[in-house]
Amino acid sequence: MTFRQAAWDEPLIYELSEGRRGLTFNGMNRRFKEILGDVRVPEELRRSSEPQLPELSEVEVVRHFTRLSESSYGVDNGPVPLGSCTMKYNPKEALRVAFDESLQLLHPLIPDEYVQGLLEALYRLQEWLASITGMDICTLAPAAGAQGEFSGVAIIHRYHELKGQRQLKTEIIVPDSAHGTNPASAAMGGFKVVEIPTAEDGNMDYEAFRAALSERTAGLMLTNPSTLGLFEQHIFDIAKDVHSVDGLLYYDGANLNGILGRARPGDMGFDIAHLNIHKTFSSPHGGGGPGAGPVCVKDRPVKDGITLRDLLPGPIIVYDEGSKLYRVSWPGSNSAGLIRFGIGNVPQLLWAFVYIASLGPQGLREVGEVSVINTNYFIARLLRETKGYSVPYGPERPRKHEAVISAEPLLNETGISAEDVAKALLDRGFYAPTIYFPLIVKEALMVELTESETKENIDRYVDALKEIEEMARRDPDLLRRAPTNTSVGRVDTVKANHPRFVTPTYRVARLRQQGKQLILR
Amino acid sequence: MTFRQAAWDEPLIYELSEGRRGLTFNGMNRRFKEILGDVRVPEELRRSSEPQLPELSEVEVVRHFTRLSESSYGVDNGPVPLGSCTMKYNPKEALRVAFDESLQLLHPLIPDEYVQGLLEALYRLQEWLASITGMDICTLAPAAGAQGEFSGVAIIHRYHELKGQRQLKTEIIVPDSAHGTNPASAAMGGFKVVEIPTAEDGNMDYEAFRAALSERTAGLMLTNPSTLGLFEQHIFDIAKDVHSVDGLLYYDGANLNGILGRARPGDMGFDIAHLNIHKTFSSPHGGGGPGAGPVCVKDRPVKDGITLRDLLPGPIIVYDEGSKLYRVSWPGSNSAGLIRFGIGNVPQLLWAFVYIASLGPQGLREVGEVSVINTNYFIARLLRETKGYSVPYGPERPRKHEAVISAEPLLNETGISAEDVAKALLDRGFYAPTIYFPLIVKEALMVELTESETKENIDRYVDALKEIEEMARRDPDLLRRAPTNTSVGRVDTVKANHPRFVTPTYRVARLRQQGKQLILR
Amino acid sequence: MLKYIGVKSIDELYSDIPEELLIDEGRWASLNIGFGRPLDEPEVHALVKELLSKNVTSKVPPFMGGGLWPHYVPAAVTEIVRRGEFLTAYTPYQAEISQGLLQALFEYQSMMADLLDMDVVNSSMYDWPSALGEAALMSVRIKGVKRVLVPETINPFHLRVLETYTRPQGIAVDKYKVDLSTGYADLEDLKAKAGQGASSVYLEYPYTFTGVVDVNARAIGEVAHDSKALYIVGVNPLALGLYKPPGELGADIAVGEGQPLGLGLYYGGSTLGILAVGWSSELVRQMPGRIIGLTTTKDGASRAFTMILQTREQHIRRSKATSNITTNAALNAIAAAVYLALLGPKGLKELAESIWYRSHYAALRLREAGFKAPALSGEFFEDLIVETPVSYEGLFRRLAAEGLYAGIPLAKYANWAKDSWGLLSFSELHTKEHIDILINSMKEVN
Amino acid sequence: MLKYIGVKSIDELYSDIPEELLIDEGRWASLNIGFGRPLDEPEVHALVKELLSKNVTSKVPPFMGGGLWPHYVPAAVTEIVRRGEFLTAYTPYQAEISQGLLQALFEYQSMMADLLDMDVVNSSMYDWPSALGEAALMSVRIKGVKRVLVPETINPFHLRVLETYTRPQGIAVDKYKVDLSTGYADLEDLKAKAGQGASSVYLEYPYTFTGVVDVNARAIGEVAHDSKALYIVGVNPLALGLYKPPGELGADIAVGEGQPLGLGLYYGGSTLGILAVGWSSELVRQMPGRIIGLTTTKDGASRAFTMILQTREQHIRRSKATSNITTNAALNAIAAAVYLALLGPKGLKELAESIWYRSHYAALRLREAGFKAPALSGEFFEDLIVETPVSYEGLFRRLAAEGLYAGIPLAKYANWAKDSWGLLSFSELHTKEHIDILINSMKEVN
Ligand SMILES: Cc1ncc(COP(=O)(O)O)c(C=O)c1O
Ligand SMILES: Cc1ncc(COP(=O)(O)O)c(C=O)c1O
Repeated sequence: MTFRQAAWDEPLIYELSEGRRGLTFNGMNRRFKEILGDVRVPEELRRSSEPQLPELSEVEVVRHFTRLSESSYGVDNGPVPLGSCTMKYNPKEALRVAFDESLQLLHPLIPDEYVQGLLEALYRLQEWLASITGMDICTLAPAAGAQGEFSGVAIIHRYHELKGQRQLKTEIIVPDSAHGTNPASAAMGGFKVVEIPTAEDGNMDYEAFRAALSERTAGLMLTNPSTLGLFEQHIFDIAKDVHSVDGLLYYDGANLNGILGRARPGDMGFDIAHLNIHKTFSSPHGGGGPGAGPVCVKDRPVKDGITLRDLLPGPIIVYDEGSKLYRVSWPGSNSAGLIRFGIGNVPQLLWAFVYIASLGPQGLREVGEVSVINTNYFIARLLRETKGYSVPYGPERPRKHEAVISAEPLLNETGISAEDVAKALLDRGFYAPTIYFPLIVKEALMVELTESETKENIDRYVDALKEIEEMARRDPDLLRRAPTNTSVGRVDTVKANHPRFVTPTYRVARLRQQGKQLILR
Repeated sequence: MTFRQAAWDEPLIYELSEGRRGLTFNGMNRRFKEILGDVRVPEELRRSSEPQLPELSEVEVVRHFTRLSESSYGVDNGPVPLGSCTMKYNPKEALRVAFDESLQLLHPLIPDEYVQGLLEALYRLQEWLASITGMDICTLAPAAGAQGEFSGVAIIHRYHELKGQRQLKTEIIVPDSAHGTNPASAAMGGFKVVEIPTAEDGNMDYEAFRAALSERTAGLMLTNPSTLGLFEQHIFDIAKDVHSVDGLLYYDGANLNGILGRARPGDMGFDIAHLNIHKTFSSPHGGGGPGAGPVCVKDRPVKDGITLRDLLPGPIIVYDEGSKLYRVSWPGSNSAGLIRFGIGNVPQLLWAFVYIASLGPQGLREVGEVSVINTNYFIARLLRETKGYSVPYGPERPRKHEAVISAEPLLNETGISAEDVAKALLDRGFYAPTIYFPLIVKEALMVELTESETKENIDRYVDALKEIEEMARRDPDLLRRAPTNTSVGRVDTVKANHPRFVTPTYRVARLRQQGKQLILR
Repeated sequence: MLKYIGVKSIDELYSDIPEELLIDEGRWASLNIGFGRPLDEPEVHALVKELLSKNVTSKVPPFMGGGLWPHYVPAAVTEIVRRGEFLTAYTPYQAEISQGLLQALFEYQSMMADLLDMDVVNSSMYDWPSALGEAALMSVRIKGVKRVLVPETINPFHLRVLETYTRPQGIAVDKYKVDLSTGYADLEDLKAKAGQGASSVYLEYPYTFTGVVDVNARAIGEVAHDSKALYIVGVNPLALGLYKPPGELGADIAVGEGQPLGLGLYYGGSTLGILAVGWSSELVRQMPGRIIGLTTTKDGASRAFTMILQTREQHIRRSKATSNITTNAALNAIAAAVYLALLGPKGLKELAESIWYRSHYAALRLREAGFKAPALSGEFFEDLIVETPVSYEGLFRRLAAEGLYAGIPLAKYANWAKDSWGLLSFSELHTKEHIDILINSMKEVN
Repeated sequence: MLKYIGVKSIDELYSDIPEELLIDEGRWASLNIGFGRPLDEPEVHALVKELLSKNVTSKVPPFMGGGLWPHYVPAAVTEIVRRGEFLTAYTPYQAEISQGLLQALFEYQSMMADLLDMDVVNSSMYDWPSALGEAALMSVRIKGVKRVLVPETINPFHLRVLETYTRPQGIAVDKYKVDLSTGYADLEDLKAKAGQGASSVYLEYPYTFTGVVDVNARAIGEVAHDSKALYIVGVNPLALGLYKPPGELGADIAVGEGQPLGLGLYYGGSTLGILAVGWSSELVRQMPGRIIGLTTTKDGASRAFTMILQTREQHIRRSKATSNITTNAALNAIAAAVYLALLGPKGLKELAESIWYRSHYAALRLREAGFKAPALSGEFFEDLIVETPVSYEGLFRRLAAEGLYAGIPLAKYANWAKDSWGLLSFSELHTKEHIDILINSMKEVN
């Protein structure tokens, strides 16, 4: 497929500003003005000058953002096989429901009896997610995976606090293949992070793990399948071990797509798990959010009749048989706290509701299966037909939803790096894989095709990788000049981060123009 | 502005077909199948083979049309200054209302009392349009301007029929500057078309008109302002003359934008007028429709108590004081007939309702004014700063909403034609003007900026025309290779229409491939 | 800008308009236009929401069809046609910058051709009745006989529109008989009438106001052809998931209504006129409407699309054009293209079956409830006539008051229909419960 | 494909999973997941419509605010964020193919900076409370004192979230007093507490649970700075159309809720966390969240955008990162950008006035009706406390039953609030009639 992205050379919206108006509220104020006169604000509180916002008419605003959008690329444009992200198709019917206008004026403190429809949908979703994960109860509150992780870490913290052992429990174990959010979340919870290396077979190095495990271990965070797309085979032993020192097991659900309908974290010994609605359950990534990251727990005892569900830092929805009403139950004093004002990212949650309702259990299982077949088909073709790419860590093991391939052979032979490969893929109308992650794989290209891609697209994708490999041998300089079919060529990130140039807002550029020295040390 | 349109090299949807499904109805049939068994259709009626439609999943369908859309250009992308089309901005709030989901299941034969909200909105619109045009009563039924014209011609026919003079009244007069739909509509009504030339000053040649006028004259169709953007100055005389032979005056409202709030066809002596909702009243053109073309009449007597309103070939909405209900009144036996099943193109009509409600009379008048200022500013700059373009017909007269410029001087000097200029404009991110129309202007470039374009955009547009003129002198061949920034270069229209190649459907291509000789003689 | 133009005030730009015509600001503002002042967007939004909430929409989808039908509108269709690049585009006069739009319309033409089993489809007419009107005019242009034949049970609205299109040119619209016990055309009557000369014979397929699918569909075409008339078949495209397409029936011209293909009802305001012909130079040359064709770029390097055969159209041929149509229903054609692509042949069949199941289930239950259903014994698909012991209009009105839109009281619109006949329509939107509710209520109210 | 992979059945691809873990098809299908079978799109659509219709939405927009407010959602905002190129994109890791997305986010940051009068804005946090939590952690990282000060009348939900964020690290959240007759902060109390050491002093501006705009806003910042603490100001951005922005108040960090900027309420599910700092290397280096920066292409030929300062983030710095956040609220940030661009400075001011007028008109009418309004005498903007002779929760429930959502019964959520206090919120969605209906009903029910 040839491809050329639109390039409008669109000015900054400030540069388009022409003293016009897109939205007015004048007429609406008339009658009030007649009664109250002019607006009166005490001098010491009055804004001294208008904010320097651009001034445009609606047509100019719409054109500006329409043009910008054509220089963006999403799943609606073509394959986005980013590993660790589960960029599956976002069905349009779910979009229609998620942003239903009737929800625009629903305030989160409206009494339960007036939002029964929404609560019923979310209650069902909450229960479905528990069934899917094999956990007992979920809160839908966290706004994303990372906030789910932090909620989980807060639960771990609270667990040990309630048991009077917080002082002792200072460490959280994380494998080195983990996503950056895991250690970062553990650190936000005030824990020391103990990293465990990955063994040659792709599992966490079990011996190293055993050695690291101690009475200081507050918990373990594990992604399973891992970011390598591999199922952690020692999971039962690991669970037993962590529990033996009264640690809790946290499941990072970002990779649930790979085992959907086949295995469940709740059956593996995990105590806490988050899900990424915007990965597994098809809500769109929106260029970086919003998503939703429900957190589920096994309802195991903590102490004195307190169980893990009491620690959830977000509301849960309960069905009250007596009143026949769905009710929001807010976290109590034993909880790890509260993670948001409101029940969760409702549009994204409704999206998941529609997705699960549409697919049913059968469809969800098929999702997992097709994503696994796609990955393994991709690897099989790639390994059979190329020499520049390898699959480190247990190359003989079947992958689940994703695979990490290494472009190291290619780099060694031709000098073409994973980044070059990525840019060359852009030129061919594909979004690039995640690169240089996980950190343990050199020249990593992390590919997750998801169930949404057709065999034809996978074939085209492998063909593109083959063609790039050949070009790397024939004319590597051409590749280094890629991409040329995107809106712009390679972007200067060094300049972007240079202390004297770094420009995070137009205001900063303006101030510099006015002669102000703005240097970032 | 530099500009490069997206080019996805998108296959035909048939070529993407991979045996998949985007929408299923299987689950829904289960329970019925249990009761009724398999579907039974008599052999002689059963479709013998499945239609050869493509088979794709939803994601592939969405991607396909998303990509195609990026190789299309509308007002949301940038200026579309096509003359005779009034490509103004299409406000998004009107879009939201027009396609309100609550209207999706409203059947046109639902009794009036259950659609009072919609009828009230349409009733108001109907009355507003009468006020705006100075006519007495409108039907919203016609689906576009041309159907409005045909409705008008049918009224003219019926008028003379009712008066027993249809045999005599065989001719309709149309100026040569008229849009092609006018003579075509007159012909569809069974009339002979008499064309009147345009005088040097841009008015219809009054003497020629007088000479053509006779007792055979059934009516006259006039666009005012004309397609030259000029107001017809003899309008009072013309009206008197046509009425003197018992002809009816038809107003083509496509150019109403130019006199909005300043003058009304009803005050000029017109008996019948259509409006283009998708021009003056901001409903989008949708790549060619749907639009809406309400037809209004002066309620003048025909005979025996019958007045022109009785001749309208579409329903009108009336407010019944007794029942306090809005009611649909269908055309009776004196009418010119009926033009559609239903009340009109409802989404487009609601669009106009929102537009007029938003602007109020003041805003509508401003619309007209700004569009006239924009046109005259454009001409002033163009004539002052270029030599390759002229403004034929009364060049000193102020234009209204549009202007027809001629690239004849440029052609004579450099060999660069109006078409070349148009293609070069595309390369600069503008949609091209209407070219080679009206037919009476050589190398016509018909420009209508509308009130939606900013001064900045007009300046950029003139700059582009200047630059093209300069390039025509410097390097005409470069211009002949334009456009190069659009998805594809110049399209071969000769081949497209070649008897052995002409391919109106994929099926025809398929049949040719199978060896079938399909030649168009 | 005024200064640059060289005028002192905007009034100068209107100086060529006769004084008596000019309306001053005050007078203009006093006219009944909008709400007397500009409204802010939130005001308009609230106003319209309030207004639309006055419509009484039923929880049970209406059982009303008869030529425009309630059907499901897939979300993907809505999202695509809302994209500004399609929605706000003009007719693609500049092919190079409008390839996506042109290709989408070409794909509409192509998919519709395959569905209809016809070779050439235009890129849309306004709606079914106007497409029929144009087809009739076309047949007269080709055959020269100022007479067309239509079935007695033709949709009465379509008939009126057809007459409006033909009458000014003095073309007679005559009816051939339909057997009102089966709903099938009376071939003998047709033969006799066609023998007297006609430019075309028209069949509705299925008949929108009886629901019947005529088993004589092929035979009618043969009669037409035997009489040197063209055969025009008008279709509900959804029926073609199960029933023989116009091409198989021998149609020269096919017309129909694309509204069921994902457009929604909008009180009859969202339509798509289908018009297709077989591969005949005469038919193609005489076709009305815009046609998109496949070609290449001039350099031959890539495939491209453009408008073709424009010499038939008004902007070139003026009074000699094959029609006056220009603005048509292009965006609705794209919607239909997206819809057909989503369904594919399998989905279309399933949907047709979905409809068939519901109408036949309803017939069964109606009979069990003591009604005559279908009142016409012929094959039926989406609509069916039920015969009740009472005047249908009364029954209909009582049910409507309960929030059930129980079809169309036929006698109100069609002179051949009994007072006791109602036309009920069923689609994939109706669940078994909906149908049961309808029939139970009919029983009670009856 | 299985054959190509070289496995006999799909089960082989799961062969590395312990036998005991594997769930068979039958068992899986029997779990409580969805409705037990796949539903066709029309089925799901009907089901959800039915479900949502069970929500009781009032004809009168709710008078409920307190940190999330009902506001008008402009149609243009909705249309832009629905475009697939934005909606279905991932984080723009590949800058070259995501320039439009990057530029839109850069423009969000820029417009927000101008609105706040701050220099650096990240491209979004989840919501106000989590932005506050992160700002507090940030202040502790910079200042090292494990204590932050917040006003007594802080939004109780925000407070709980803040505590959730700070508690695991052993950071104390202490309150400084607020004078409950005026609603203004008690500066003496603040001075005393700040003197004991704190990493930051926080102000809500306006206070979301009293509606008061604190006249001491600048002074509080001075106290903070005198005590070597950072000054964090949390804002309702709409107030900044009239009131001094955080930059003018001397804030080091600004946080806030972007939800009023065209996002709608969605039961509290559509939020946008604002986080901004002044130009200080320390502050910028310690900021959480993603930042888009302006740069050029490598060849210097054209302007370009890319993510910057990524070494702060978890994917590079892991446990040393300034936050764990990655997915944020980017699409909502784009919505806010479109919203701000539509309004511009004039629209923003008009809107703020629109809100001011309504709350002040309501106060007037409430007083006329015999209520104490505002119960706190300080400057107020969008929300205000009304004091009634009865328990507010009872009154609220009675009005809710009539379809009027009359604010928030404060005592239910805030321990400093009287039982008779209700927090009413007014916006451009409320007409004079709406407000009159509310007050009349309050009078009657009272
Ligand atoms: C393995 C893993 N864990 C956690 C996350 C963080 O989730 P979120 O982006 O929803 O905060 C991601 C997201 O990319 C991930 O891939
Ligand atoms: C002057 C004039 N008359 C009539 C028409 C026909 O209107 P419609 O395209 O709505 O059928 C047009 C449209 O371009 C026009 O410009």
